[in-house]
Amino acid sequence: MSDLARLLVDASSLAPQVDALFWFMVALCGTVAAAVVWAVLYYSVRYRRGSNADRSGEPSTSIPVELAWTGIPAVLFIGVFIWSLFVFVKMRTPPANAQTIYIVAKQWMWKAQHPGGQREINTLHVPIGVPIRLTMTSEDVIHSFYVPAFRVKQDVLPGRYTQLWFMATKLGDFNLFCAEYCGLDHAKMGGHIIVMRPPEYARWLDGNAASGTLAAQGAILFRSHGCSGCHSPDAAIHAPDLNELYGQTVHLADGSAVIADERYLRDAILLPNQRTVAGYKPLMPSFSGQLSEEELLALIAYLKSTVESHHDHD
Amino acid sequence: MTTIDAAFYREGGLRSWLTTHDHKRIAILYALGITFYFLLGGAAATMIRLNLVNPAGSLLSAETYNKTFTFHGVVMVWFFLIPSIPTTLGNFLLPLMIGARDVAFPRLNLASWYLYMAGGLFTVAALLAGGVDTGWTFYTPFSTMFSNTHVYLVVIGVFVTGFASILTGVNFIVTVHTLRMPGMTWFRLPLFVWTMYAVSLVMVLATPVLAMTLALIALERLAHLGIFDPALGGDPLLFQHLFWFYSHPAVYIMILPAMGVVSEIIPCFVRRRIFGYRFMTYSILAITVIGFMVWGHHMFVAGQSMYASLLFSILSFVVAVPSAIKVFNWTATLRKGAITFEAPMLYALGFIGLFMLGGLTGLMLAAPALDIPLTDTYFVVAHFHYVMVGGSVMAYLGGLHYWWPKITGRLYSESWARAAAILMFFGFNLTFFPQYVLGYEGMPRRYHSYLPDFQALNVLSSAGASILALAYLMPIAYLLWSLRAGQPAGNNPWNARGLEWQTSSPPPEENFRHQPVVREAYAYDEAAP
Amino acid sequence: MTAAAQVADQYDDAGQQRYAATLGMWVFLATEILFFGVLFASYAALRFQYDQGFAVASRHTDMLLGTLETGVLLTSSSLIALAVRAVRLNERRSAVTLMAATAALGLTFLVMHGFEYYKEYTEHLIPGIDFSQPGVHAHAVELFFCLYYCITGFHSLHVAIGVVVISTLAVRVARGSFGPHRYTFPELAALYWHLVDIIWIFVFPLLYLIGRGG
Amino acid sequence: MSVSRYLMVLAALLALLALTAGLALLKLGPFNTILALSISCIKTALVMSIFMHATEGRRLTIMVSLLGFIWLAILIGFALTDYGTRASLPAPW
Ligand code: HEA
Ligand code: HEA
Ligand code: HEC
Ligand code: CUA
Ligand SMILES: [Cu+2]
Repeated sequence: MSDLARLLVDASSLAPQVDALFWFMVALCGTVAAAVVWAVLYYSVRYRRGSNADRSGEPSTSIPVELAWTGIPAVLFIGVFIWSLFVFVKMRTPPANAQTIYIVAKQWMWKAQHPGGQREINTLHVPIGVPIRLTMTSEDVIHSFYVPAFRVKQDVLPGRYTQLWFMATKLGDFNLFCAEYCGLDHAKMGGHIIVMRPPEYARWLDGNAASGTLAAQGAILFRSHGCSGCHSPDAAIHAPDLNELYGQTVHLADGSAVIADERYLRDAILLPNQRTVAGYKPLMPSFSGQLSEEELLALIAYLKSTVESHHDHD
Repeated sequence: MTTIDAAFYREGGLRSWLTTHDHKRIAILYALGITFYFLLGGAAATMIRLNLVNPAGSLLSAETYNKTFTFHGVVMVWFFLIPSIPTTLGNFLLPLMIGARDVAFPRLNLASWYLYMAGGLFTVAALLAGGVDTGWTFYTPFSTMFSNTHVYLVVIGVFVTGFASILTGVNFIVTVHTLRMPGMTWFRLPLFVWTMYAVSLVMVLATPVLAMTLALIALERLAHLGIFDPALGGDPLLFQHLFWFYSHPAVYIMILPAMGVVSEIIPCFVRRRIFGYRFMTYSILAITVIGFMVWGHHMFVAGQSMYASLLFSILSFVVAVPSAIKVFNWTATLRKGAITFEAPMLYALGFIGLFMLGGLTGLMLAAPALDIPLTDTYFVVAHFHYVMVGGSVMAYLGGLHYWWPKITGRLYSESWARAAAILMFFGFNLTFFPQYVLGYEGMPRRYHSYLPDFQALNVLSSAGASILALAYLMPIAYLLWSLRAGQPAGNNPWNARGLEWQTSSPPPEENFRHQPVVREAYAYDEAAP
Repeated sequence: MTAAAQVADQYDDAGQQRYAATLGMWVFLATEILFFGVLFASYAALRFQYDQGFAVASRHTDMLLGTLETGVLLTSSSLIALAVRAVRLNERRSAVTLMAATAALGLTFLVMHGFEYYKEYTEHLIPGIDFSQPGVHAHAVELFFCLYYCITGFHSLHVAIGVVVISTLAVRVARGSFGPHRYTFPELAALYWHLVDIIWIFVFPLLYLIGRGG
Repeated sequence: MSVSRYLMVLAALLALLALTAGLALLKLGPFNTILALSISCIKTALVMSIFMHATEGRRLTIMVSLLGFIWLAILIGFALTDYGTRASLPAPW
């Protein structure tokens, strides 16, 4: 079944590491299972009633034996856990130079927005050999972004950002599935990941250039929604300067400190006074309900674009 | 000889059955309910498998399909498997095995049955009239804000049945503590009693959480409270935490009794004491307690913090160790025995193999790095059918065959029984092994239609399911037949050691004519009258 | 009517039977704790995310009434304990009065809650029915009150049940159905009532007392 | 058990109640909650040991009476391991 083989390819930098662990587990569990089954069959034959096997001195328990088969599996399990721990942490921490693409899920489609403002639905074009970080949210229920060939999956939640990263290592067209049950057309909520060479990708981006980059769209919103009215040096209200805020450590009024990542920015805009920046009054109005998920992403892209050193190219 | 069962079960007629306080009759009432729900769930499974024969899923509409697997999951979990062993075999045998005249609260026992049936019929009605499309996990916000099906009714049904579980649990715990016969110390209890005790603890401590969580779902739909609703700043993951705090321990509600049954069957047909009795009891307790601390392994990709995931992961590995101990002990028990292979033994051996395979794949899922690609695919579906169907259901049927002579006083046709057991084993593997491969290939679960690439394996699986269906229907036939045509069983057809075999089959109202005495685990004599 | 205990035939003697009943009740109380546990867990999880908001919300509750309610329940708890003691010492009259008093206090508690609910209704604090709050914490406040009504509502339900049970109990004691050899049911009812009290001991500080400082 | 014993316990409970209410009015940051809850635990201990006679019966009764609380602690404790560490911390590796 060569079609199946197509689903099985390992097309991301993570895939081989996952597979290594997977096949190791298959081998380990396989041996153990085989051993147990063999023992069962062997005893069943040897000690069937009427066989003339020696049954003298049957022990009904033996502490050392019990301890042995308590300890050995325990040790093996811990070993496996530690191995999986390292792979897992790798899968969960995007490299610093990963470039961000935004995903908005809704019943029953995937909407993608590239930093350059290009939008696509149920397909995602990515360059090969470049670490890609997806920042994802949902407009309605929980969905799950699943690309078998990349061995990656992450639930996509409403009202929150989750992230996922991969680096494609093979050119081609790979299946995208929605893996969390989300209602009527859950089964149809699929798509394609199209991996291209960087030059082709660049050409594709130009081909689909949208009205200004995402950041540019954000800049417009930043004025139209009156953010600039407060967040500009000449504003009457004393509000923090948002330039180069992204990635900085923000000190909050309650003494704690947080990294200004996307989730933080999102909360700052939607639930401003859930936490207040040290040295400011909680004057910022909440914008929840006034901004669509996509507008939010644009704003955040804009705030990020004010950071020169950042890798997102606009 | 005039068989006593006639006298025992015929007397009184329907009315006396519906008002009985006798744990043995209540057990039989439960058995009827269980079988009924199993057939319903099975019918749903049949539709699922038929629909998945071709990639387009052209048998059912997407909507119907979603309602079908929800129906299947809800009915099979809450109305078949969770009550199956405890309420039938447990109710019948627990008092017998500890030499008691009945459970501690017979009236409560009957009340539980009525709650169970009420809740069940309510749910089935709801599921048939319109149905529910949330999956048995009721994830929010889909179940609260988006699904416009009869979520209320089902939630209420499960809620009511939850009380049946809780009351049964209370009943068993008190029974074991207060009604053990003279000399029946804790470490002389049959392992089946141990598992009944453990499972009661889980029911009592976990079920309230489910009940209340479902109540919150109903409230959230009714009054738009926002506890789980992100639109209000509520948290959908909170629901998942609460749900799995019940539902992982619930899977041990399903497997512990099965382990108990197997631990009774094997020594009987090996004619040899169970190996490592004490370690078996310790591992039961370990599973019971640690089983409450691993629920997060259902949420590795749900958006749970990475550190929490790691904690839950390692605990999931830890909870697997006691299961390992049990598998090894059962195997060791075979050594130096004088083994015969009657039907119950075949089921027990089948259980060991299938549970082990299911458990080992559970181990893979417990490693987050592997769970990320495998979760919500058919790999998981295969995992839990191996443990639940290959494990628990096999053991339930094994136990049913093992104690059938005791319960009914009749012997069934041994050859038919063996045939069914073997057929079931192969049908099962044919059904669910392909699903492991499907899952690894990346076929997500709860899919009404799928990519053509997956068809071959799905057809295999459906073919297996039809064999399985046949294998499940066979026992219904020959067991019923045995009631009219079966040979009288006598007190102890297997010459087993359990106390329940010391009294007549079926046992008299008061269980024992003379108060028996226990000398050590599984060794009894009748005290002089 | 005799106040002697009859023993159901699965038991050997009255002592065993009474112990079984008491044990059963204790196990049931454990489940009760976990019923409420879901609400407490939700509270913990959400307060973890909206500490400020919850503080603000808590100030909308009526601390004075809350404190009085707690006092009322604590007192009733001690009274029912005394009542059981009276039954065991065969002081029927005082037992009846004590139980009546307990039930009365239970009712008082419910009435006070009624007032609270009404007050909150006038302040538009009831999610799902009439909730509208100004200010940046509106969402957190709404969540808080969702929990507030689930918890206090579910608790009041328990109090109401308790009142009914204890009143019937009082009647039966007056009729003389209980005495020094037959006090299991009163004892169980008391256990239940104490648990309802204990739950409230935790509800009170968590719902009424946060963010009162300064 | 004597009436006066019960009444003393009641007095103690009411005193503790007053204490809780009083402490709540001070600004102690997290300690407001911590203190309030520890006082609640003391009250509970009193009610359970004196009014409910939990500590007089067999050891089993004590164990069972604690069961619910322990399992509630498991529920809340493990759930909070998630909430406590959820902020997107960079992995230490
Ligand atoms: C009877 C029910 C039952 C049982 C007993 C188990 C047992 C186990 N389960 Fe399973 N599980 C389910 C029912 C069950 N499960 C269900 C219903 C679901 C899906 C719910 C849903 O989403 O719909 C699920 C899902 C599920 C998941 C989540 C998958 C996902 O959705 O992403 C995980 C992850 O960790 C898991 C793990 C385990 C583990 C570690 C065990 C362990 O207890 C297994 C222990 C046993 C063994 C390990 C085998 C014997 C051991 C040996 C022979 C030792 C030798 C081995 C070596 C030395 C390697 N299960
Ligand atoms: C105890 C639990 C239990 C049991 C016994 C079974 C038994 C079976 N299950 Fe099920 N299953 C679950 C619990 C169980 N399942 C759960 C919890 C889910 C998850 C649901 C969800 O995702 O929400 C699930 C999901 C599930 C799926 C995945 C659906 C999806 O994700 O899209 C599939 C697919 O093959 C399946 C198949 C089967 C089959 C073939 C059987 C077979 O073993 C059944 C064989 C039995 C029969 C075929 C009955 C024989 C009788 C007749 C056929 C006559 C019927 C007619 C009359 C009424 C008289 N099950
Ligand atoms: C009425 C004035 C006002 C408006 C309009 C306003 N803000 Fe603010 N904003 C503030 C104040 C004051 C603070 C600091 C106090 C706080 O954190 O709540 C702040 C804080 C922030 C922060 C956190 C800053 C930091 O240093 O961590 C972000 C991000 C932010 N605002 C973004 C926005 C965006 C985007 C908009 C428009 C959609 C906007 N604000 C509109 C007043 C305003
Ligand atoms: Cu979206 Cu499933
Ligand atoms: Cu689990």
